[in-house]
Amino acid sequence: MLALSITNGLVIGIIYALTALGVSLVVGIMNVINFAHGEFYILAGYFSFLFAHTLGLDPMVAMVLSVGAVFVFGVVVEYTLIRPTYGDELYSLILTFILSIVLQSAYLLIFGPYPNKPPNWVKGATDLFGLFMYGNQRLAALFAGIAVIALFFAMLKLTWFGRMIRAASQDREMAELNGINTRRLNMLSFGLGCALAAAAGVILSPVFPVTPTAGVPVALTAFVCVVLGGMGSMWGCVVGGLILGLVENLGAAYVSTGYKHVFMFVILILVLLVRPSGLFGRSET
Amino acid sequence: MKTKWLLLFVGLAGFAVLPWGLGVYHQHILIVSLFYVMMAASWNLLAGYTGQVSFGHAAFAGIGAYASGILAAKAGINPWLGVAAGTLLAAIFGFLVGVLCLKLGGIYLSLTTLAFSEILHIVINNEYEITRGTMGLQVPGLLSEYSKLGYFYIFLCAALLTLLVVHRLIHANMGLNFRAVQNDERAAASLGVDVVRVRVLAFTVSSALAGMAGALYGHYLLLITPHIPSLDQQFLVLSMTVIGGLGSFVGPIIGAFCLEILSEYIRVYGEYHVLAFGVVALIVARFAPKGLVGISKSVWERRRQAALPAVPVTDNGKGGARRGVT
Amino acid sequence: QAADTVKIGVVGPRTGGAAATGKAFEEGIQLATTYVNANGGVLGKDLEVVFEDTAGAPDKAASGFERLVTRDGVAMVLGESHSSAALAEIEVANRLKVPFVVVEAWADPITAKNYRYVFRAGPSNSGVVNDTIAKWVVHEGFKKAYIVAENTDWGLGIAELSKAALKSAGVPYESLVTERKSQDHYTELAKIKAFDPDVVLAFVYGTGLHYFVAQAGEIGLTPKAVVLDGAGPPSLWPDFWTNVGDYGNLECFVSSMHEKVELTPLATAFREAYVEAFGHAPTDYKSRSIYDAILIAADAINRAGTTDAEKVVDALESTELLVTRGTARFGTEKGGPEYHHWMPPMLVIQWQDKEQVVLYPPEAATGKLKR
Amino acid sequence: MLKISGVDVYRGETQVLWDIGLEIEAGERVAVLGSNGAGKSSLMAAITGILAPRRGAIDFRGQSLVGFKPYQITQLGIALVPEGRRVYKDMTVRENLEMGAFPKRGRPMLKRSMDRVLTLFPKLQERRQQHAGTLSGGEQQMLAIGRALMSLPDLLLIDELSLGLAPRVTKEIYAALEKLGGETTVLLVEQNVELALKHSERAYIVESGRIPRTGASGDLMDDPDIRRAYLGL
Amino acid sequence: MALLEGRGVSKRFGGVQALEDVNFEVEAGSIVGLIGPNGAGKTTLFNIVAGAFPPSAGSVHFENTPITGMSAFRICRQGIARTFQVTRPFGEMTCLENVAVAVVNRNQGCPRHKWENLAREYLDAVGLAMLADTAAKHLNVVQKKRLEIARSLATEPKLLMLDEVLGGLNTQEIQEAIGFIRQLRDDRGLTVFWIEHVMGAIMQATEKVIVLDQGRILKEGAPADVVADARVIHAYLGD
Ligand SMILES: Nc1ncnc2c1ncn2[C@@H]1O[C@H](COP(=O)(O)OP(=O)(O)OP(=O)(O)O)[C@@H](O)[C@H]1O
Ligand SMILES: Nc1ncnc2c1ncn2[C@@H]1O[C@H](COP(=O)(O)OP(=O)(O)OP(=O)(O)O)[C@@H](O)[C@H]1O
Ligand SMILES: [Mg+2]
Ligand SMILES: [Mg+2]
Repeated sequence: MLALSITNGLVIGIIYALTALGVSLVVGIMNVINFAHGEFYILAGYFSFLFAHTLGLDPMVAMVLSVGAVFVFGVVVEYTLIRPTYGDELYSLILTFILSIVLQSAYLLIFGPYPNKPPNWVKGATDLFGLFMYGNQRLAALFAGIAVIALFFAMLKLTWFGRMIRAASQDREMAELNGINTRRLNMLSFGLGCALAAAAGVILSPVFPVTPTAGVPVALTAFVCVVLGGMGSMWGCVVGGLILGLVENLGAAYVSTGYKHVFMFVILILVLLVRPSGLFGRSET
Repeated sequence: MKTKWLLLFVGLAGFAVLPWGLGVYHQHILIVSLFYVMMAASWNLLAGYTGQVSFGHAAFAGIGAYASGILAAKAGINPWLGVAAGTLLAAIFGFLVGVLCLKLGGIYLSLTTLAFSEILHIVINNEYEITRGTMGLQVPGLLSEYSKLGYFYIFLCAALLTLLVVHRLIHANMGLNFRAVQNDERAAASLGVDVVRVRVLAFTVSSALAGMAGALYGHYLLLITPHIPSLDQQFLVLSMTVIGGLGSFVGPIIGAFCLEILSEYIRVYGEYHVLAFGVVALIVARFAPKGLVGISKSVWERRRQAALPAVPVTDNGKGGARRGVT
Repeated sequence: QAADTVKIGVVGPRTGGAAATGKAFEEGIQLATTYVNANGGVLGKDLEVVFEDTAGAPDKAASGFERLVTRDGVAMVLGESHSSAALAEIEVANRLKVPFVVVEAWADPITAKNYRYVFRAGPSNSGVVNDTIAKWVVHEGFKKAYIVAENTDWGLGIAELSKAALKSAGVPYESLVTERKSQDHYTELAKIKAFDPDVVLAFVYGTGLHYFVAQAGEIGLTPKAVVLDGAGPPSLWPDFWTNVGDYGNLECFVSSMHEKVELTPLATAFREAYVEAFGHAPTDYKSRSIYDAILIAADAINRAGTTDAEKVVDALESTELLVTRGTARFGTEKGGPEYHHWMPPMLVIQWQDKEQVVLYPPEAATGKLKR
Repeated sequence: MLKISGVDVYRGETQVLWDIGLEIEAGERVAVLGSNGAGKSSLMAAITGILAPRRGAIDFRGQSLVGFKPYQITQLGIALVPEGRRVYKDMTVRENLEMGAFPKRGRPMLKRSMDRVLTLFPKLQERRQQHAGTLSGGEQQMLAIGRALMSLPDLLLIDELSLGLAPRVTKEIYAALEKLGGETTVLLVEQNVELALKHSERAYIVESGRIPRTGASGDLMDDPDIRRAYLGL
Repeated sequence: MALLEGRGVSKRFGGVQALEDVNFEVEAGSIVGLIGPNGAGKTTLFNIVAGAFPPSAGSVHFENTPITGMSAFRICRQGIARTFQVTRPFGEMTCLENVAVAVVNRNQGCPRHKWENLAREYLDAVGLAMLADTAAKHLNVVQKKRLEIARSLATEPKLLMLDEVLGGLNTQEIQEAIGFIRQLRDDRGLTVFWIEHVMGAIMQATEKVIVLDQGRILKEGAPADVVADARVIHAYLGD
């Protein structure tokens, strides 16, 4: 049981991290907390469901398309809603909070209350180390998650776009002086943030089918990861994600299944008490 | 000045006799509206006047409701005492949460309050023996026998009390401190403003008011459920304040009545009504961040601007900045 | 007033987590009104049903119920599928003195409170557990049982009843509570597997059940052990199979409806009308439950000859009506949950290669338990 | 090369520059002097498009810059070494320099200009892989200048070159600038009037947002008023 | 006897050693100048005295009682007021309200009409009376600096710390300002601790000048001696 809890903790943790990265990215560059992050995750789930089932596309194609679609949607949202809020983090928080409710009720109207589940990529389960059976789809999700995260970090480190993002997140005005169109960059990185949520969505929706309101806990966990890891610290939120995954599962295994989801909040509050800037956050004066 | 007070008084009197002419159904709407007035006004005290967006306001209402309800239902305490206790407990929790994260400010407060309300939810669901979980806790009423009119006047008084407290706070010297802190903490501190105290105070008071509102509401519905401290409620309160006018005294009042009545009328469209709500809130928040009040103000302003010539603000003859005609 | 229709109210969730039920209700309402009005209507007038969404939230339910009475002036109210909402509504019904026939809310207190105006034409937790589930467990001779309950009033309540029943039946068991919102049950399932039961009584409503069944399959708890869906409908929802895949095979569930087993001719009529109207076989049996309730209500008002609450209640108490699920007859001895309660027969059904096979009660059985 | 006339600049609602006029010929080295808050940085901000002038004209090689965004102006060949260095603290020295070469005009030449800068400031050569945040003030200033040079600018603006630098370091950097020779035109903002006049051909004096005086650096150096107002002698 | 005294004050920001073992004294009733090149640590020193952040090492004493690491508002209530180099007005509030914040925190629970009058007096003193009801964000830089002085006076301090209040004034305005500050000292018995780059003013107004350079005290003494000092000329004035 311990082995399974830990394995499962890591798998869930990676997914948490993947979702949180999007939030962290947007906070870092635009100092905007996207409250509707979870709804973008859900949207991707719905898209890949639609593309795969309704349009009958190949699951992989459907997933790529969905991420693309959500990216575009994110860009539009940034352009119409977020742009006027720059510099006023609470204003953007309020706007995105309302947006999340709007999206939820829109989903309910369009897709109904039932969960929608895109097709599995793989069937069945594998016996891990002769200790326990583990769902193949989950293992697949784990690898996909790691892949996307690795890709993201590589992009940050190696490409011009990555450097642009890092530069802008440290000093917008200077970046502008170095010839970066920060408005466009904002738009793109907000889109990218949503795309990361979408990636998490398409990867996970075969395991956890999406429902209109399922985005709330997703976003919540992402926020906790970000605060835990330190606002804007990419590595921080990966570590944060893994910690949450483990804490949750071990807690459920050995303390209480009913209070499973309280553990992460407890951790959060403890961290805020001892190290407000988060595990990897730089505390600014 | 005189006329203003007169108008206020007449308006109040008119409102106070209004329910006599209405059926129970419309009385119900009025009572619920008054509940939201309390919620929105107290949330506005926080978000509008000290710039702290709390997502836990509904949760504090929940604390008040459950504390009072449990005392009444399980320990047979008189509901009125229960309400007092609920208010107090909400204040205490508000104080604790405040102290925990107000030093962090901004986003951290929002997220921590969000976490807080989630925890509360899970606890309510799990401590089913005490809270009756989603089934809801049956609680006694405030009146010996049920009367909508009675409740209307209770809520009216409570709402007036809430508004009075808020008004005192923002117009007394403390109001200056609130706005100073919202404008620039460091400068405020350098002028002798105890920033943390000011914030914690605002947070505690507003939580207490929410607690009172929640407790009364529970004893009106005779049933306390996790819906009182839910994010949906939080959303309602937030949109009411935003649509009415964040940071203005009358804004939340207007917002609360408009949206509650509106929601009663579009309820027939079932699922659509939350959506409609959200869209309205979104549009207002995006295009008129100061809400209905802001809109009317700016219209009024423009009239005045047109009337008298803009006065140039002179500065020791250097022909410096002109007052920005915004 | 000279209204040309007789109004009846129906309360149920049309939004929120269990909006599916509301949909089923609306289907049932449509069929029932057609049927009633085709057979002479009510008091010579047409029957009109007003639906009020409760979103499964007790406070919404209470005010919605009140709205039906104060705004729409309905003669009586039927429906509800959330015990929490129903418990709020019966208080209002009692206060406003309006006859209220609960349909799919199972909590015992609803009728155990012995309110004069409150009836139940549908299962109750104790009914389902004692008459059906517990008996079935014994009947199949299971050695060890595990009880999983979602942390809601219904889940925790019915779990308690099951523990009591299993104890008295001498079947060893363990139990755990699961977070209702949680989609991931691996850790819980690991605990269960460690106990190695041969039957799992899952009191998890909605898609929570789908996740549970699917993941139970993944970690290899099933098919060694059998999972019983203690609620029923989720196993019949259209997306059951997309969500659980092959792991749905051999899953058991309680239900009051079966595509083959039809206890009365009216049931057949209902199915035909349903297929006629919606182009596919009935999915959620709750459409048929509300159908029955409306027939019962119409019959009561007609026998009372008026919409006056007192007379209607008396009429309801003397109900003796053949509906789709058998003959409706309300208990009248005060004291327990049987008061004003008609418990329609429930079946235990198992999915065998996507075929519904009735396992229990023996007289209705169409096959044997597969494992 | 650069021609500014009748420019008014505001920061938010407050005006910080009044009716500024200024001209620079290619290859020139011009200083801007003035007390704190006089408006020097604001002038830089106006040229680089960070602050859009509300009135007046700014022409660069006969092309008007009004309405251009900073990133566009950089593409045209104006680079700013901002007040307080503003290096990217969490990026390595190399990455900082690469960012400097981001504008299209710089990118193709990246390798070449990288070598040029590293030979100009040997200190940076040693610190290539170090995070800029850990550099000393002087090294950061060098990095900032190097980063600006990476975009191969025709006009280099330097704000507060000696800000918080030890005199010795200041000397090194000025020496390096001399090495640049005539190929880059330089507009230099200095707190240290002495230095500024020494290292420039002409100078403008900014006083509470206006330009009351301008002239050849030599003359200004000898001007009694200037000596009193700025050197306190 | 020294009103304000710092012993071995040091401050590090990450890599930057902003202040290193600074010892200084500000005598009651005197005007003391603090000069030095940009980044020398002047403002940092002010921030530490005013309690914006604690020093990394060392201690600060006011009227012989330690105030090291006290929170800003307490220090203010002890009688130390400061202005900010880059002005920080409460933009959304009127000038009157800006000053009123200081007034009501000095005289707790003082009624509206009373603090309004007090606030007006202070605005009048700095010549902003006619802008009393203008939102502070509409002021220009010079006016903002005056508003800051009015605000800090309204806290009724014993020690007034000015950070480059002359920035942006022309020569004649500078003379007025110097007169004004002198008066504060003579009439109200204020002690003034004053950061300024305008040497002329420092020369005229102060009895003592402290020169900071790269976080250390380079020289301390009468203005005349200081500007004559070779190192000062080299590090700050330029040779
Ligand atoms: N970000 C800002 N917002 C508002 N006003 C500012 C800002 N930065 C500077 N100012 C004000 O604008 C005026 C001009 O500032 P600027 O920085 O251009 O002067 P400067 O000559 O560069 O001063 P320094 O020598 O300190 O760099 C100053 O009085 C300053 O107070
Ligand atoms: N909050 C801070 N975080 C990091 N470094 C800081 C901070 N404040 C000041 N510094 C650094 O400390 C040193 C001293 O800064 P300070 O503002 O005290 O200089 P100053 O003497 O006031 O200069 P100026 O004459 O320009 O005002 C500078 O190198 C500055 O970069
Ligand atoms: Mg400058
Ligand atoms: Mg300074």
